[in-house]
Amino acid sequence: MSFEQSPILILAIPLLTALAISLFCQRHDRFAYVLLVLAMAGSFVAALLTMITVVQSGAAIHYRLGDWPPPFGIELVIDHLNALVLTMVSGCALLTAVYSLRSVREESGDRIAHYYTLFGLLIAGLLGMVATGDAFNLYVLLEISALSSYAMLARGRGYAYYATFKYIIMGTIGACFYLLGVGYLYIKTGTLNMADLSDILSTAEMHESVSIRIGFILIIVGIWIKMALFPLHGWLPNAYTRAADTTSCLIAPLMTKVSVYIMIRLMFSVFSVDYVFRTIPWHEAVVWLATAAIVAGSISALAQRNLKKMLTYIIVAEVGYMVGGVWLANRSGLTGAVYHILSDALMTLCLFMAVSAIIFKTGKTGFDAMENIFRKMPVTSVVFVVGAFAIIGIPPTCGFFSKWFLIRGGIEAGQWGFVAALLFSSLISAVIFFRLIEIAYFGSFETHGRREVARAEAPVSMIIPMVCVAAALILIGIYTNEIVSGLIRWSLPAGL
Amino acid sequence: MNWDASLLWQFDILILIMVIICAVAALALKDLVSCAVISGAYSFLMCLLWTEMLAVDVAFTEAAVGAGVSTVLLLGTALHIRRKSKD
Amino acid sequence: MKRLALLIIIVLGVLLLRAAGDFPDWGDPSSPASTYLSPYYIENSLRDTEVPNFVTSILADYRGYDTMFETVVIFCAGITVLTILRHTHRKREKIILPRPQRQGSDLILQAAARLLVPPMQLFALYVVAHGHHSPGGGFQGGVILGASFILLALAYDLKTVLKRFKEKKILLCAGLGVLIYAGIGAFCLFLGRNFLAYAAWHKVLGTSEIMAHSHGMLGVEIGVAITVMAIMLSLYVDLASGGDLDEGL
Amino acid sequence: MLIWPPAGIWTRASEMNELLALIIGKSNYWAALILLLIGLYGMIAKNNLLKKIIGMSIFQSAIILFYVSIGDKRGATIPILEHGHGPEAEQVIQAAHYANPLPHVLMLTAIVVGVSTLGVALAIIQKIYRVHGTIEEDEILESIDE
Repeated sequence: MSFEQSPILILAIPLLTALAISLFCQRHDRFAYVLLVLAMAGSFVAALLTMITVVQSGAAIHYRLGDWPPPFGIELVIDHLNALVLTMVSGCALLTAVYSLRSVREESGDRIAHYYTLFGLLIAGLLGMVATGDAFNLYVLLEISALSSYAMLARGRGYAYYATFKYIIMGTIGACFYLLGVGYLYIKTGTLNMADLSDILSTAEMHESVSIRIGFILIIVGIWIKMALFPLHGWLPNAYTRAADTTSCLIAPLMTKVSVYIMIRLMFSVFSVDYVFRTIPWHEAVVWLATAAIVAGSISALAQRNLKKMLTYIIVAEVGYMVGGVWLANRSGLTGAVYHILSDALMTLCLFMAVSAIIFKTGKTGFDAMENIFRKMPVTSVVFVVGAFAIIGIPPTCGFFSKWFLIRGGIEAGQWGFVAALLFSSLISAVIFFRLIEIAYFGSFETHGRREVARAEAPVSMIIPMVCVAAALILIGIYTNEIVSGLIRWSLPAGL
Repeated sequence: MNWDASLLWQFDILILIMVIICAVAALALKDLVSCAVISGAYSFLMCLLWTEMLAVDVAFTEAAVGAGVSTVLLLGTALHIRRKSKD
Repeated sequence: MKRLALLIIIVLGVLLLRAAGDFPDWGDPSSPASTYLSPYYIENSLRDTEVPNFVTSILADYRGYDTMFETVVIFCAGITVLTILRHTHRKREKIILPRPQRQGSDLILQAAARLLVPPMQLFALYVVAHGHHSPGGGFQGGVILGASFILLALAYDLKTVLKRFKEKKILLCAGLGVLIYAGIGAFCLFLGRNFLAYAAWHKVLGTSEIMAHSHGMLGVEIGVAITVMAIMLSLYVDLASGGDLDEGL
Repeated sequence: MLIWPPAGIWTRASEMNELLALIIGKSNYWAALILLLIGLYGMIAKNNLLKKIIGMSIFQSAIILFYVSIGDKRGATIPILEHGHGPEAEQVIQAAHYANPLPHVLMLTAIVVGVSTLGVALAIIQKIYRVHGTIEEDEILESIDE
């Protein structure tokens, strides 16, 4: 098959495989697993091919669905920014799919095929959201990924149902705000295609229009709810903490990052730099909001005694990083934000995988699960340390570089509060993780005397993806220059 | 174009008012089964409104989905749980 | 919570009121929405696809990609409800759902249902098949088809329906419908055209490209109808029995 | 038909009573706005989870009403071509004769999404009732604290 069709294959492969699993694999769990991993691998390869094509040609790919010319039909548009996020999403999905072999059985009992179906649909939804060039299509795909994530989160421990219910309410409010905002754009412009919208919205008349402005606010607020930006983050920590292991490894790194991508896409591909930063002069207020998110997320993380809950609050803080970076309104800030989408997805994936493996093996969810982990699970703990270093921002890992870009952007924009919050949050992460590493290495006070601990390493199906992610964190850090100059630089909007 | 010739706007406003009354009632009543039934009536009035606004396909779908299946699903749940609501 | 809600609503209300003053009047034929994109569909639908119902042609062809995912949404909801309710974690559950009271079987209801169900199903098939020319199509037909089974389950009981339409078959139908849709789209790739470009089917069907669009849409609508029927029934069956599939309402 | 308003008020509206024209001319948008706010209030403020879900479906249908109102066109008919086949099929099609079909298509999708969300939410409510023994939010929170 030629490369021309690779954009659609990225999401058609997971979709068709998910359907095939639901039809044919009800009694063959192993087969379902193999099929899912193959599909994710296929999707990842298609995404890589698309990215290579985009980088080589230097122009965006426009794929017309049903051969209808836009704006009448729907098109997929893949440019440098998309290609990067698509590769990231499908790569994370592939690793999580490999990882799921052992833990999924305990989570979903006899309904593994359904679990994998939802897995495939979730990934198809996320990839579709990233690839689409149509504002309404985005809503439909948003709902697919939301619905499948409800199902996966509801299978969690404890009071997962109530947490999921809150997520449904918040998620629906967010999606409906988005839909309403798109309606406001449609009533004034008559089109839904993003490129077409951007053409029409660039006129001075539209810049002055009140309803377009309120449509913009609705869309952005809707997406903020979806990405759990402080103070709209209430649903996230409980839902993600109570989720089962594979589910949280899949959803926690991807959902918020894809929402951030969508925010960037809508801000710069539907509206324009001029509109967002000059016609509506609120970006400083949003940076302060992001600063508040970082501080609040970090402090809440410090207060937690549950490993996963601590990580979810770190996600809340990281969302603040990215939103702040985007709204700094300069090139370094946006570069940092886009780079952070990539690096943060990998670091949260790394940490969630490591923590889930530890919980899987020890059966504990609190900090006491970390006791003597260095002896019990040496590989997992090394992976955990790499992930922790990335979150703190220690040089060879990619976390350092994203923070560096963001801080440079903050200094250029004169947003000292944001810079201070970034440094503060790094400090807090350092406190949290060094304490955890200390517990992991030395054990807690009570167990200091006992030295002999049996090795109980996580299964191979978990080790392999974990090591891959940890390696990716370091490799991406080393090749930062290439990624920024080859991909991210081209994805920055003109006029910034 | 003449307003009252093309759209039955008086009829329209009447339905709009009834829709709003139904919406308030569906949220205000204490008996959950009544709430479910009223939300069915709400959907049906919406469907009338949409037919009148030339959206026949949407109205058809709403009549089947909103007034039909959704109401049955709501009823099915309401009958399975405590019927009285505190607010 | 109430105060917060009121605050949110007042803020949102003021914002939306501001915006609504800026809209073109309701029903204005010269509004952007009526003049920019929609005339193309109205004027070219018959020429491009041989389908006089514009809603069908946009739904299944121009924006067929949306509709495919819409079917996936329905499918996803069915699987979601199934995994949530049928998933056995009984040790966590304190309460056994109270059974709704059944006062025996009602002869009038059952006789009426017997009379109503066949015409309903026939009508549903008509709605699916005639969606190109009249209001209706896969969704509406599918929902009516599903509703006919729901009516049967309401008049008799859940077991009567599940005996005729086993849960496994329901799931099979649900997946099959989406697979028909996605398959019709994906097969266009093998015929050398873009995804969902029904025109590619003319080689297989032996018709003109325009008629291939029309036939492609019909195939797609059938797929949608099968999925929607199965999922509507499955939603009812799971929700009405609390996931136990024993009694129902 | 009705006594009020007097005939011809709409032609004179722009001069004499702009407010009335604003209210009637956009009555659907106002109604959609009111329903939207009612629904949102129900979703946030109601204590009973089922009420929240009813609020959610009101919220969604308000948005659908808004979109359908965009598609309405004065002096037009339903978006199905008359005489689509047969001898008159070659006529010139005028867009002004038919309502705008695009919002209808979008809203078909939105209705389906709405019922899907409703089904999932109801399933979760049933499970919450089984685990917590209630669907009142305050009682659930109490039982979690214990």
